[in-house]
Amino acid sequence: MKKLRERAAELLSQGVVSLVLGYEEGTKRPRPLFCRNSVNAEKLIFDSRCIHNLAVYITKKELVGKERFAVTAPISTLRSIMQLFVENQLNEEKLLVLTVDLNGELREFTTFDEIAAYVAQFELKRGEREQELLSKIEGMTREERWKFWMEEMSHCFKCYACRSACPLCYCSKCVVEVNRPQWINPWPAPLANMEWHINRAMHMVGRCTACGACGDACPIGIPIDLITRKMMEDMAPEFGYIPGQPAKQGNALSTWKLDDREQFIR
Amino acid sequence: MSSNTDFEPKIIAFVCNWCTYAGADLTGTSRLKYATNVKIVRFPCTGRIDFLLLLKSFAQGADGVIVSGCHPNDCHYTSGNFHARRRWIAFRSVLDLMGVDIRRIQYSWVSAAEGSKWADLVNNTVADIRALGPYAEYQKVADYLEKEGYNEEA
Amino acid sequence: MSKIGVFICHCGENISATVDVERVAREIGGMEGVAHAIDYKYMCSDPGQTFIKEAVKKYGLDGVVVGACSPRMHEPTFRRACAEAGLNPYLCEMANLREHCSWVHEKSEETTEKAIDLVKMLVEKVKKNKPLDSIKVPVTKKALVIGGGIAGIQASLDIANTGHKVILVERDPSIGGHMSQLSETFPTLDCSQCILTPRMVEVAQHPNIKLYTYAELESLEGFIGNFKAKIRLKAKSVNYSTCTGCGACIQKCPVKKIPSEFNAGLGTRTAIYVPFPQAVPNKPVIDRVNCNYYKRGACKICEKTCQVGSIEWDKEDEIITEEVGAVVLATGFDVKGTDFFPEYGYGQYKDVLTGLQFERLASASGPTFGEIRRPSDGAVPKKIVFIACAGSRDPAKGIPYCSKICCMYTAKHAMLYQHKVHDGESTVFYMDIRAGGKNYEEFVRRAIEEDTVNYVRGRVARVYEKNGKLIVKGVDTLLGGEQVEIEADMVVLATAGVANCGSEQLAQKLHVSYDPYHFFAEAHPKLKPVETNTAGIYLAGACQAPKDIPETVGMASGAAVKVAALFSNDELVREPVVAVVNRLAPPLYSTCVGCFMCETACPYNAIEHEEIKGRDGSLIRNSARVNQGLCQGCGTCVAFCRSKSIDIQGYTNEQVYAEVMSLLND
Amino acid sequence: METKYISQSGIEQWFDAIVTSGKRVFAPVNSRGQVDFKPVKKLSEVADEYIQTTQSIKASVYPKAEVLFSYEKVNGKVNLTDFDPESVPETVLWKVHPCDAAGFKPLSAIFNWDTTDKLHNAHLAKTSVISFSCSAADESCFCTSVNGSPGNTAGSDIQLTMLPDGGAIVEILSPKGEALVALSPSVFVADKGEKKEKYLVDLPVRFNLEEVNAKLNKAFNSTVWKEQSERCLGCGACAFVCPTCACFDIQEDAHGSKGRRIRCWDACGFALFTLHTSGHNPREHQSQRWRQRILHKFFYMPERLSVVGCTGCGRCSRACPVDMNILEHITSIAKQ
Repeated sequence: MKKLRERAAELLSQGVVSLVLGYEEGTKRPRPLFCRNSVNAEKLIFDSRCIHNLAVYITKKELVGKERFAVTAPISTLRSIMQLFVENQLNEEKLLVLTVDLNGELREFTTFDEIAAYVAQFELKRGEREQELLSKIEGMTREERWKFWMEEMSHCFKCYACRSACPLCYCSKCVVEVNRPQWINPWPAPLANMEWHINRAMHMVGRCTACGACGDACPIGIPIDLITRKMMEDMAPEFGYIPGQPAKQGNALSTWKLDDREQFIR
Repeated sequence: MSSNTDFEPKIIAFVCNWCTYAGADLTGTSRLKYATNVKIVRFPCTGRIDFLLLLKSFAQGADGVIVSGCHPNDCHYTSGNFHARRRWIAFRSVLDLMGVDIRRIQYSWVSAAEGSKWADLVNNTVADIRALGPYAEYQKVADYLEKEGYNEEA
Repeated sequence: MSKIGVFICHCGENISATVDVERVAREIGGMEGVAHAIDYKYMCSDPGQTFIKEAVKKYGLDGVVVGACSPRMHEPTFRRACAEAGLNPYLCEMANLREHCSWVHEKSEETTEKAIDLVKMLVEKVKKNKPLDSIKVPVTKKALVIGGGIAGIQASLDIANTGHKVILVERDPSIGGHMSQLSETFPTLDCSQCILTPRMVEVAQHPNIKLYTYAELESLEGFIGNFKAKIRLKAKSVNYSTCTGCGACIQKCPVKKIPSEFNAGLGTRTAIYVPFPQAVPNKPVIDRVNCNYYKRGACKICEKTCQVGSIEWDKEDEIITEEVGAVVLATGFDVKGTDFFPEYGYGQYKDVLTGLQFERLASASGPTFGEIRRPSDGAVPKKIVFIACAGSRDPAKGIPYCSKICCMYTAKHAMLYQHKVHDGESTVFYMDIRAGGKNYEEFVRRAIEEDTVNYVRGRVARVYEKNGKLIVKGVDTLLGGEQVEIEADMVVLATAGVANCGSEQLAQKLHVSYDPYHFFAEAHPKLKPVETNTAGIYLAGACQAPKDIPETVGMASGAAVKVAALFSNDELVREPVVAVVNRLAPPLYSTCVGCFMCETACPYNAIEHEEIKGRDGSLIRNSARVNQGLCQGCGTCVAFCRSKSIDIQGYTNEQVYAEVMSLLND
Repeated sequence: METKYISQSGIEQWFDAIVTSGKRVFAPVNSRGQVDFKPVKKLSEVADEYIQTTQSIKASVYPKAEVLFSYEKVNGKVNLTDFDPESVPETVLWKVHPCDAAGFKPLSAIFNWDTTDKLHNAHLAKTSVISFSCSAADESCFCTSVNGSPGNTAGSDIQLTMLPDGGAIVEILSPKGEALVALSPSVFVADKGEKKEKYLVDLPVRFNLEEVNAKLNKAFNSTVWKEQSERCLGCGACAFVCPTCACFDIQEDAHGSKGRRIRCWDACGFALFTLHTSGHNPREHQSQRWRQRILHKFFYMPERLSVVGCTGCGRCSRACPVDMNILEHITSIAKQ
């Protein structure tokens, strides 16, 4: 942590970067910090409580500006950064990625390949919460799943915190805001909410890196992150990718294999 | 669910122009008969078929959906059907996870030469959906602004 | 509010027999936005089209729906009629009331109601249609001909003679194809090579033809008028610009026992070889699979022999790119080998031959210099049996079709045998004799009557070897199924003509359709026999189905005319069914965020990157842009676009959404 | 205004009487790991240990989505079905916090500032509020800084202050409250003279509202908005849990020849909220949208509607995915 603060202060005072995106202590847990001068670098923290996915900010031009900037990134953020590279949203020359490895050493990355090599050491596993909820859902009949999700969806009030917190939801106009035609009813209602979340899951197929930011952001506690997470897990063997290891070539859904499964096609 | 003989399922078919639409044309030219329940919407390619259209179909009252295009390797646009197939794999998986009844979506490959396959596909799908009954579970929630029973004792 | 005109066709009684067309017109007439709705006996007739044109003017229609047959049939007709009346043709749509409704349902309330729904659907679509302008694309006036047999040769020469450039690609070291292997040709018995060789030379010398032998198509991208062909020039290991074709290397090559492809395996060739003496080009290639040097790293005798140092050991395959405007497929056919027939010895009897092998035996340039001799012992066969329909017309063998050429060449073979072996006795087993064609029937009669060929109608159940003889066991169905057994010296099977090897892969490379037997599919069995379903790609010869030389040549000329017609225009007018990425006013400029998922999805590489820049030149965003020349309008990108920034003209999100909703809203 | 005492069993009896009267009762229920208002039939369903419900009680008088009117075109004629105030059922809100009850005033002020809003007023007219004074608070609570208090009775028809014996001090504050008492009059006995204040949580005042108002008057072009809003993600969580946020959107749910017009929640934090058709957005950046949120609640509403648009419930701070703590931000503005 000390090294991180020193390095951030150094980067800022030497003008290497104009911004270090990091974490500071918040009301109950750490929160994002936009550190724009070396004095503020003292506030920086980096530990296991830092779970916000800061990659969500790095596609916002008005926040990160035109200069080079740094972002402190735990593994989940690194995965998102990789995917953003794949989707042509980042510029290697503008971005400096800082992380603290398992030995407490400060690591710096600038390219997709460097991040990929580092992230490859970490396997994406279900946490306790995910395991518990997913095995509950996996044990349900179809009708029970429908009831379960309809109950959850009936609580959704479409604040779109899930979308806002997701680093991969960077569209300047979201499909729910498209009104010619109005694909998804914009008002909060059980089915309209369901449609939104099915749509979100489809948009995330092959892209989601299971950072959990969407579920964490949901103010009313819908475990929406499980939808995209389960899809990621189920589609990985199907489409031949490693969960949490975005491959540089294309997106799982916009590519195909000759022998993709088709026994469901009559 | 028991099968209901009075129930006439509403089924929409999303088909590609080059294979299945032409195949259905051949069904006509061959004067093969099939059920009137299915109505065809023409797309240039299965690759064009947006998953949201399928979702909206159920919300608006469809009891079943047919999606059909060219056999693998036969796509007029070479790979539209391969992209579609991947999308269907993912879409089925999402729907199943959410508890949507994926038995109501019938995917198929029907070539321009398979006029009789199209007739069979329609008749079989109509029979299957008839056996499943109306998709009330989905349709009834379509108009709700609040969850059913939110205002009353469930 | 829209002003849509709806025109319901009776199609004689094809539609009106099961659909209450008056009711359809009446109910549709009451729809929101429908200004005019009528029904008429034949909408596609002149008076029918006039109704449309007049209504467009009278009611100021801004959309037309014709409820008639399949749009695949008459969409162009009605769009043209609208255009003539001053309405943008893309504001006209067709509801398929015939193929998708009246013909597939019985007369009933439901059938009429379905018809109403189908028309409604198109009315809702047309409300969202936008006027579109056709797209003009330039035409590259150069043709690619794939296959250098007689079909490819003829097509190349015909195109070249209209003044357009031709690239001719041949897989083998020489052009000539199967025709160069034939001895004499029916029904005139003129020597095949004598009539073919001049054409081969003409190809080689034609200023408009560029010939690539020992080459294969690697890939084809693009679309009619604008293809990009990648051609693999297989390493010949001989430098053709210096090689004089003296043939000394061939003389000295120590590897002499390779079965000759040209002689259908009956003769041998060397590892460095020219397939046949009249080959074009008449220069050798090294068969790397069999060459000692490539196999074992030592030999190089040919190099020592070569006076001009033309051997290139390290030459690698080269891939060149040619831009062409049209493609003619002339890849020909193949015949089944004797090994395909367990009942005829599985290819283990040396004296059971295919028809093609017999051609080589009968050919003056063949391994026996035209004498009919048994491959096993070199003896002249005194008794010979020809079996027609070996494989063909046999669903059990997976070849239910007639190979078309066998009846004629079998008659020719028997005739040639009788001419060469005067005391010989020939028998032909046949199912039917199909001798349709000018002078064909007469030719067969001559074989039977003048050359005393014994024709037996019946199938041969078995052929087996016994004491140096081939026992042929069959039946004579004309004699009431009487068993026939012949002790023959040689048996010739008229094996089925099949699609050339690799034709399926080639079809997939070219995106053309093919039939279950891997013959390429014509666009229409009657009216478009030389076109494929892919615009700009044409068919010539036996790659479409087995056919004889005159038919092949005719088809090749036909394909050439299609190409010439295409090349007679500088520009090609294309349907504007293409994808478009939205462009908006600042500050958004476009809702496309440049993730380029569409780029990976596009089968045509039609997605380009565009940097949207502000007035000061600073980059605002990277967005996708569609190259309208390359886009073929599949719409795969549209369904992938998360922000719905890309849409396809003619099948826009608004249009298809309106269609689907119309079917469900009561 | 009358003060009474009710015993623990009396509360149960009274609650049952309210349910039996046919009114629908909303009360905080603990489910899915969250406490939120839901229809209840038994007192035992009502949640006990919690500081604050995730969502405010706003939805009872301003539903997430509501049909303004519906229509159908038959034979060229349009049949219109307007919102019917009579369709709103009599509703009792049980165990509302004073900060929620206080939210009805700013909410109504917005819905009636130019024209009167039929829907909102119909809901309000049919709603009776039984609030419970607060004996606990957390670091997000600040009602005392915005003219409220843990025992504030504004907006309540009845307020209960729970006593250690399980009974409660009952303040009957309005005719609606009296009507509720009348459902089971016998359980209400004479006030025992307990001081209500003794049972309220002590919540110090964190900022001076006058001071904040004065600062905001000059703050439109301040850099504070950008500084504070950098981490804001632009979602609508704060607005949707807020008891006073009233922004809405009007949407058409049209299918063929019939349809309905729907009013649903919207939020000024959304980029789309002020986006013009032309593509121009007067509040293009999140900082501008954050400024709007604060100024609207703490400056525009006091100025134009004479009511503060914040009740200090702290829900927005708790709901925010990135800890946009309103108390912290307002305090820092006050100190500038």
